[in-house]
Parts: sequence; C-alpha cells; structure tokens
Amino acid sequence: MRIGVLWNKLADPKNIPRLFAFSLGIILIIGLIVPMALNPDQLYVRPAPQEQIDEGLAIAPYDRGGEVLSQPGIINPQYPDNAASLGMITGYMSPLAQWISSISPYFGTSIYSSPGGLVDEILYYTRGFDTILESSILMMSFIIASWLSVNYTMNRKNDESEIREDVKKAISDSTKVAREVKANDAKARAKQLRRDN
Amino acid sequence: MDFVTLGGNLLGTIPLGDIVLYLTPFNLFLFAVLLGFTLLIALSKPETQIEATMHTLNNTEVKVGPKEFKQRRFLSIICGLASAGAMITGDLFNFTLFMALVGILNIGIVSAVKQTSVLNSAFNYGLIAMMCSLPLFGGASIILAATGTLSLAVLSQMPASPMVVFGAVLMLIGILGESGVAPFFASKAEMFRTAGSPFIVIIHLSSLFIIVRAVEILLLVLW
Amino acid sequence: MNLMADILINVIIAFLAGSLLLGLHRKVMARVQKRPGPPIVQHLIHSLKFFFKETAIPKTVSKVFYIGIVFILALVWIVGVIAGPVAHDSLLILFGVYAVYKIVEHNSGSSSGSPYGKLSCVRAVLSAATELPLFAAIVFVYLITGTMNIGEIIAYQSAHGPLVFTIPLAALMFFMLIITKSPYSPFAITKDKALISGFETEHFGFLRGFMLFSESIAWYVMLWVFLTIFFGPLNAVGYLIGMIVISFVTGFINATTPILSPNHSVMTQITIGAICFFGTVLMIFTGVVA
Amino acid sequence: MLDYMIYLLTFAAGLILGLVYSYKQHGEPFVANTEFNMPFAAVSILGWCLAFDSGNVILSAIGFLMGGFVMGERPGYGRKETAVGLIIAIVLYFLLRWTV
Amino acid sequence: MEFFVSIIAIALMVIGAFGIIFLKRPLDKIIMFTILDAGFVLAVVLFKYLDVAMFAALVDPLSTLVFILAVVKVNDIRKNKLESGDIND
Amino acid sequence: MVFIPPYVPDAFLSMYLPAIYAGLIVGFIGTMAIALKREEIHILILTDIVGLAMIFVVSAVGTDLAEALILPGLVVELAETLAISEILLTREMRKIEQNPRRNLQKTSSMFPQPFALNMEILNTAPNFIALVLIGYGIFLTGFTGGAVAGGGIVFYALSKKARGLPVLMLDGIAGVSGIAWCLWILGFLLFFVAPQYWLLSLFLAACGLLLKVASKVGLIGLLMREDFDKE
Amino acid sequence: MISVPLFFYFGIFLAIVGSLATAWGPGVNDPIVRTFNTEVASIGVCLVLLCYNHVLALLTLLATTVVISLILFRAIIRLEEMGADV
Repeated sequence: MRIGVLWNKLADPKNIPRLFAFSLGIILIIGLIVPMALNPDQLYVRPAPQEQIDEGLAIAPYDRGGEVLSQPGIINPQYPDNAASLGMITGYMSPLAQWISSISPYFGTSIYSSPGGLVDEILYYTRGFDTILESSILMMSFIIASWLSVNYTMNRKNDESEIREDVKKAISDSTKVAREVKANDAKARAKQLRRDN
Repeated sequence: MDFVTLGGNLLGTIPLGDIVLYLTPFNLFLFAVLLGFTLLIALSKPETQIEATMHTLNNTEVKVGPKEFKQRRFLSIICGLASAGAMITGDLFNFTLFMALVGILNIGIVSAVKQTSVLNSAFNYGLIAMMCSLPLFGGASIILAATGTLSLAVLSQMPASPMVVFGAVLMLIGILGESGVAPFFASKAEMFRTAGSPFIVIIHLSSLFIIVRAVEILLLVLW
Repeated sequence: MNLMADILINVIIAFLAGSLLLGLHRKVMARVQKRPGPPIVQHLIHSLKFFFKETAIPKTVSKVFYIGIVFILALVWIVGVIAGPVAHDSLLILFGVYAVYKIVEHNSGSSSGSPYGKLSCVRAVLSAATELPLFAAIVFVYLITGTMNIGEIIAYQSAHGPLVFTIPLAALMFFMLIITKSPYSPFAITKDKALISGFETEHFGFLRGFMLFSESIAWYVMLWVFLTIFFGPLNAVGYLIGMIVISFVTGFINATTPILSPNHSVMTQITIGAICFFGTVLMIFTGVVA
Repeated sequence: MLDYMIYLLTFAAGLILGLVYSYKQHGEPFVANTEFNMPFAAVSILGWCLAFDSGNVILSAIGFLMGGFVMGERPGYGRKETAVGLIIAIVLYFLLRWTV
Repeated sequence: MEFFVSIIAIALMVIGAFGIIFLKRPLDKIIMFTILDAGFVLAVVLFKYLDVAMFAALVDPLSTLVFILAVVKVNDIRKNKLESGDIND
Repeated sequence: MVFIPPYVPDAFLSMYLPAIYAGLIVGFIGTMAIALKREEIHILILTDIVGLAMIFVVSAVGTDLAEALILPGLVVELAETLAISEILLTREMRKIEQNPRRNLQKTSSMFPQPFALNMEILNTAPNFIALVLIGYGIFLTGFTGGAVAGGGIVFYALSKKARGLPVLMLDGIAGVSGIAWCLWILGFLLFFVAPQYWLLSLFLAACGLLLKVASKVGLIGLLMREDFDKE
Repeated sequence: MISVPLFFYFGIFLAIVGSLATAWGPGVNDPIVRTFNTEVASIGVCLVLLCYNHVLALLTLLATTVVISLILFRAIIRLEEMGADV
C-alpha cells in the first residue's frame, strides 16, 4: 500500500480509537517482558491480607490503631509536616460506628468508613486535592449528560407530533419503501417462524 | 533531575497534604497564560460562522444559541482552570487526574453542537479519553509501585529503572492520545469545525500546554 | 545596560532583521522560479504600511479575541525575544512561547467567523504534531548538555564544539520546524493559498500590521535559537551569515516543493521526526555520541 | 547591541530611500538593466567600504545608508553596483586586517 | 470446612461464568449470572466481610432486575421490527 | 499488636507480578478487541474491559494509597461512560433528524416507548431495598456511600411508574450536588487552614461527597426510567 | 484458614476468561450479550480486590458495575429503538 493511502486513512476520526487501542495493546504486551517488581518501601503500607480479620480485630481490615478523639492512628504519608492533624481521622469513629464495633467483629469495612478511617484520611486529607478533581470529573460528565438529555435526547417538546409526522412522511412519501416493507414482511414472518421452531 | 535545571529557580510551593504544587518561572509562565486566556474566554462572545450555501447564492450563518452558550462557556472556564492547575501540580497522579478532567471537558465543550461530524469526532475522542484511563492511571501506579512515591520532588531525585521507563512510556501514550497529537490527530481536529471560537480555543490550548508540561514531568521522572 | 533598553533594542533588531530576512527569502524564491521578485525591503514596507491603513472589523467576529489575539501574538514573541537573545533563559520557556504561538494561529483563524480562517484554524490543530520533533530536539540537547539554560548550552558548546556535529539528526528535526514556519513551505498548511491568507484573512489594518510585525520577530527568534543551540557561540557576523544562509536554503526548498495536503504534511513531519528521533537514540546508545 | 540596531535602521532606511528614488527615475515596466551605472557604483563602493572598514559607528551607519541606497533600487537595477561594492569592501576589510 | 466451602464457591462461580458465556438464550444467562453472584457472595462470606456480603446480596437482585428489563425490552423491540418487516432477515 | 508493618508484606510482593500481568493481559485483550471491532457501541462496551484492566494495575500496588486511588477512578469510569453514551445517542438522533426519510423506519422511534412488563419484584421490593441501600450508603458516607445510596435511588426511580423527564427534579438535584461540592471544597480547605477543626472538616467533606455522588448516580435513575418503563 | 492465593488466581482467571469472552466469545455480536460477558470479568476483578482486602473499593465496584451496565443497556436499547446502525 502506498504510504499516502495509509496517511489518508489516519485522517478519518472513526479509525483513530482503533489505532490508539492497537498501539496501546502493543505497548501493554511489551510490558510483559519488562522486569517488574514491587518496591517494598511504599507509603501507607497495609498488613498482609486477612491478617487483621484472623486476629479478630473488630474493625478489620482497616484498623490502624489510635483512640477516638485522643490518640492519632499510625499512618505513613509522604509529607507528614504538611498535615497537622495527621492520623486523627484514622483514629476516629462516629458513636454509631463505635456501637456497631462493640457488637460484632465482622463489620469493619462499614465501620471504618463512616466517616473516618484510613481511606477517608487519604481521600479527604493527605490527598484531598485528588478527590476534588475526581468529583469534579464526575460533576462535569453529569453536567454534560444531563444537559444533553434535558435539552435534546429526552426533550419531550420535540417529541410526539413532530417525530410522528416525520415517520409518516418518511413512509407515505416513498411508495417504494412501502412496497419493500410489504415484501419483506412476508419474508420476515417466514423466517421468524422457522427460527421459532 | 530537579526542578531548577528544567524550569529555573523554585519560586515557591503550595502544600496541600501529600500533594505539593510548586512554581518555577516556566510553570508560572504557562499558568499565567492559561489564566489569561480563561479570563478572555469568560469575557468574550462567540463569533458567527458564515458559510456559503450549496446551490444558491445565500450564506448560512452558524450561531451559538443562548442556552448552548452558557453551558459551553461554563465548561470552557472550568477547562481553563483545570489545565492551569495541571501546569503547577507537583504530583504524578494529580497530573493524570487533571488530564482526565481536561479530556472530559473537551468533549463537553463540543457536545452541545448540531453538526453530526463534530459529534462523531467528539464521540471518538471520548472513546480514546476513556481508554486513556488505563495508560494514565496505570502508568502512574506502575511508577508508584517501582519507586514507592508519587511526588515529583522525590521522583526527580530517583534513578530510572526499566519499570519506571515502562510506566513513563505508558503515560506518554496516554498523554498523546488524550491531547490528540501525532498519529491520533484526526479525532480531535474534527472537533474544531464548529462555531464558538472562544470555547474551542481552550481545547487546543489545554492539550498543547499539557504536552509541554508532560515533557517536563517525564524528564523529571526519567532523569 | 538597562534591561528595558536592552529589550527594546533587541526587539527592534529582531523586527528589522526578521523582516529583511523574510524579504530575502521571498526574493530567493522568486529568483529560483525565474521571476524578478519584489525588493528585499518590501516585507518591511508592507509591515509598516499596514499600520497606516484603515482598520475594519467584520460584523461576525468574536470581538475580544479577534482584537486581543494580535496583541497576544506580538507579546508572546516579545517574550520569546526576552527569554532568548536578551536573558538566555530556559529553552522550555521558548517552547511554551512556541505553543502559545500555535494557539494564536488557531484562534485568530477561528475568531473571525470566516470559513477560510476556520479551515486554517482546524489545520493549526492538525499541525500540533510539529511540536513533537521540536520537543525531541530540545530533549536531546538537554540530554547531551545536561541543562536547559541557553547560556549554559552556549558555554557547553564553547568547551565541546558545536552540537550540530554531536547530534546532527536533532538539528535536522529543528531545521524541519524552521522550514515549516517559513512562508510558502510545503508544510505551511495553515497559510495555504487555497485559504486566501489562512488565519490572517480577516485581519485588516493595524491588526495585520501587528501580525506581520510578530511574524518577523518570530522568524528572527527561531533562527537565533537554532543557530545558538546547534552552532555554538557565534558573534554578530556569524549570526548574520547563518541567518542569511538558512533563509537562502529554506527559500530554495520552498520554491521547488509543492504544498502537501494537510494530513500528508502532518504525517511527513511526524515520520521524519520519528526517524530522526530513533536515529539519535541509536547514536546515543551505540556510543557514537560522547 | 545599540550599534547593530543603528546599522540595521540606517540600512533599512537606505533600502527604502533607494527604492523610492529609483521608482522616481524609472517608471517603466520591468527591464533587466545591464548597463553599469558609474555614479551608483561609486556610492556603493564608498558606502560598503565605510560600513565595513571605518570602525566608527556613525561612519559605518552612513556607509550602510549609502550601501542600502544602491542595493535597494527597484528590481533589475543596482545589482552589479552592489556586487562590486561588496566585493571591494570585503577585500579591503581582509587586507586591512592582515596588514595591520 | 473452609476448604470445602471455597471449592463450592469456586464451583458456583465457574458454572456461572461459563454458563453466562456459553448459554444461548438471554434469560438463561441471567440465571447463570445469579449463580455467579451467589458464588461470589459465598466467597465474601468466607473472607468474613459480612457487611460486604450483605451489600452484595442486596445488589444482586438489582443487577438481575436491570438485566431482565433490558433483555425483555430488547426482545420487544426486535420482535416489533421483525413483525413490521423493517429488518429483512 | 503491630497495626502497620514498616514494609509491604511478602504476600503482596508475591501477588504483584501475577496481578499486574493479569492487568496487562486483560488490557491487551480489551484493546485488541477494540482495534478489530468496527461498531461503535461495541467499542463503548469494550472500553469497560480496559477500565477493569486499569483497576488491576492500580490495585496491584496493595497499599492503602492504591485503594484510595481506585475508589474515585471507578466513579470516573462511570461518569465518562455516561457522558460518552449520551453523546453517541445525540449523534444518532441528530443524524436521523437531519435526514428522517432515509433513517427512520416504521417501528423506529426517537423517544423511548413503553413496553408491557409486569413483575412482582417491581411492585413490592423497591421501597424496602432502596431504603436499606440508601441507609447503608448514608452510614458509609463518602464515595462508597454515595455509590451505594445512588444505587438505591436508581432502583427506586426505576420501579416508579411515572413517565416523562422530571426537569424540575433534575434542576433540584443539580443544585443539591452543587452545594455539596461547595461543602466538600470548604471542608478540604478547612483541613489546612484550621487543623483544629478537623472533625468538622471531615464531616463536611464526607457528607458533601456522599450527597454529590448519590445525587449524581440517582440522576441516572431518573434519566433511565424513561427507557425501562411499563405501560 | 482460607487460601487467599486460590481465590486470587481464580479471580485473575475469571477476569481473563471474562474479557476473552467479551472480546471474542460466542454470540457477542449482540451488544446485550457482550455487556453480559463484561459482568464475568468484573466479578473476577471483585475477587482480586477481595484478596487484596480493598474492601471499600470492592463495594464501590459492585455499585458502579450495576450503574454502568444500566447506562450501557440504555444506550443499546435506545439505539435499537431508533434503528441506528452503529
């Protein structure tokens, strides 16, 4: 193929996602031969899987120590000096959560995120700016979607009469279409019957 | 590699927990330009696009309706602010998030128009933007796994391992797709064939500046 | 010397030298095509003339941008002069200047409401690909010298010899950018004559004057950056000869090549850029480059 | 840098003056003039020599003005004169440099 | 004990997964999806996260409902199209 | 009792490689399928798989940070899917609108039509399940709570009989979520300006986010009930 | 003690099988079927998250999966209703 023809194909928007996907896939598969290993020196390290629940902690798997409103939990962020009340959120439990933790050891997930807990500390405090962005992304896409549906795709004002007329015009204007419809009708019924059996 | 060799002397930082925004002359220049353009966008009214009509001697006017105008102006201002934020952020994941925000806003700015060709390219660009979440977030988290940090200040002091290079390559392809350059230009370029010049300029502006910034970030990470 | 005076002098030099060089460029093209061509000073006279013409603003424009954009264009290239010849600052700032220049090109096309400007604007988006070779070139310069500061790059070159001998392919990439930005170049899709004057079509009077003014400065700054980061420490005569030679060469190239269709132009640039990029990477890894 | 600016300004002024002057003299359509114009050649030689070899800012500026005047004539005129002037000036420049 | 429950959970999930993939009729797929979800809930219970299991059990009927609605409506539309002869095959 | 180890436990170290390879393979499968597919709705569905690969790669790090990064990433995937599918619908509708004769068939309709379906579960269960989900979501707060409560609202809205787009309600929801967003920003800033009020900031942030996400997800339900509605 | 690796590898297996089925499974030319098959992959991802103890992420994933499939179904159904050819 001549290179010009190839380049012309690249100018069609429809081909671009596919080309992008293809190049991304190639790079991903190259990743399989790259030597990879997890660096054990990480931020916000968590205990081994199931360790806390096996020990029977009431708020497993999110127990990071600390006492409610008095002692901060243990937490290991990048810049501890930028966060003045570090660990307090991790150590905090709402009264309701405290009550639930006293009755059963199996509700740790719910308890430690209501509100407070480690993930909340990261989401709202040490990396709160990320969450602002994430929720802004959410908000923006909903603005786009709801604007489109309120003003266009779901807009009842241009519904009913106009669309019906369009349909009618489309059918009545073209006798050819009508004839085809009739012809195909029979064919389709026959096929449908065959398929049902 | 540190900030100083790339962008000039460090003028200051804005600490927000783990995410530290920083300012060098280079970042400040980009930031100021983006804010200036955002201000202009907030002030200006869209143009009327005049085209010749087929088979007659008349002209067709393509205008931006009042409802559409409000929506698009809002989205463009947010887009300007988001890309301005991307210019000064000092955190890898934060940067990818800014990019994702810019991507979705770019689609939103043209989503209200009537031309199907524009919508078509917006849709295709949207598909790319969705796929980009894998290389962008994935690349950032591979770098996180390899080095144990996301802060650019720390990353810039670390030597690059093959894994970091792979993460950076992933991020690079994500950035290329999201900002629509190189072989992926078509989907984004078609989006500009619509009226509303003050709004579509921010699409172009944000993607160009993000490439500029991305190169700085990749240099920081890799060397 | 006073900084403001320095900036002013450099801007005036950039404007005069840039417009004379563009005139020379046009003359060379004309001679290659066996036409007498306009006098060399014509471009300068044009630029000055437009400041005294009546300025008309079309009804359809988006006014703030339509007027603001020409000042931004002029401002941006003055920043380019400051960051380059005056202060010897970071290369990345010059890169940012170039990026803003593309935006201006884009927006002055689209803000007018004319279909020609619009097409030029869409093509400006397409040609965002020219950024990448420029980047790659800057990155390679950075890799070799270990700095982004123009002053330090000059110092490096005075110690180790011009960079063009070390990384010729990167210089080629940069040179391609210069070709792209030269008038009538095969890659100048935004100023294709099928689009009248491209993005400038609807700018009249002093607005056009400002545009021509900034274009002259842009040409000077780009040549200056190219000569500075690849040909080492030069004196005024060296710069003069270098700029004239480059104008000659681009004139020859542009006179003999047809303009490419938009997507072909973009992909050609990207392909050349990619080849040069991988070539340079290969040279670095095989140890050809010290 | 100031001197370079002055040179450029005077050179451009010379170019423009030359253009205006030669259009006053010759209004006809384009002709490639092959005649060698002695007075202009003298101006050109003097101008370029002053510009390159005087070593004084004001004299050089005047020289650039004169050189530009000849060089800036309308297309087809003043080419040979400029060439002669430039060659002589450059040769003189090197002679001066090597002998002194 | 736990090992046997694990095996049961995995078996449920395998059956569900392959059922979804290989069965032809959409309604069968929905049933298989319920089986898959049941296996998953079992696994969560094994991991002793009861609140998550509760939530999964609540969401299960929800997603099933969404699937049923979608399948029924699509069938409706397709039948209409076939009957009226809009599509030819 | 050691609550957090100084380094990543061995279990996560050994799980990293399989997880990330799985992520790469899933991503490869998804992208290749996209590269081979032509129909756009199929590509839209397949991007979902690519999003799953993203979750793999991020979660493989196995720290609390990784979890905090997944959470919003998921919501973003959802949001982008919604916006893009809406654009696809708009495009097709515009196409039909511009050329109705060629594109409209007899049974086609630009707007969702009711269909006959009578299910017991739609009459009895919704109030209860929706209530439980919303209550649980409020208890959880934050992103997760928002998603859970939003799921409840979706379910409730789906099983309602009213037809027609409730524009007024949409506006109200948008207003609520805007205020919630402001709450959240306020809480975030308060953290750094006045750290002693961290508890207040925490509740502001958490409740703001809950309201925001829940109202947004609930909005989907309102939009959807046009499509899945009974006669 | 339950075997975490067992569920971990099984989750990976389900995710890969599910994505393969989504990509090239039987009958996937029907978009409804394709959307069904993504559920398999997402349950696989859920298992992996469970093994990593990313429980809150798991909750969110469960909730968003339902909503995403709802959105996709809506798009599919509307497109079919319109008779659009995409």
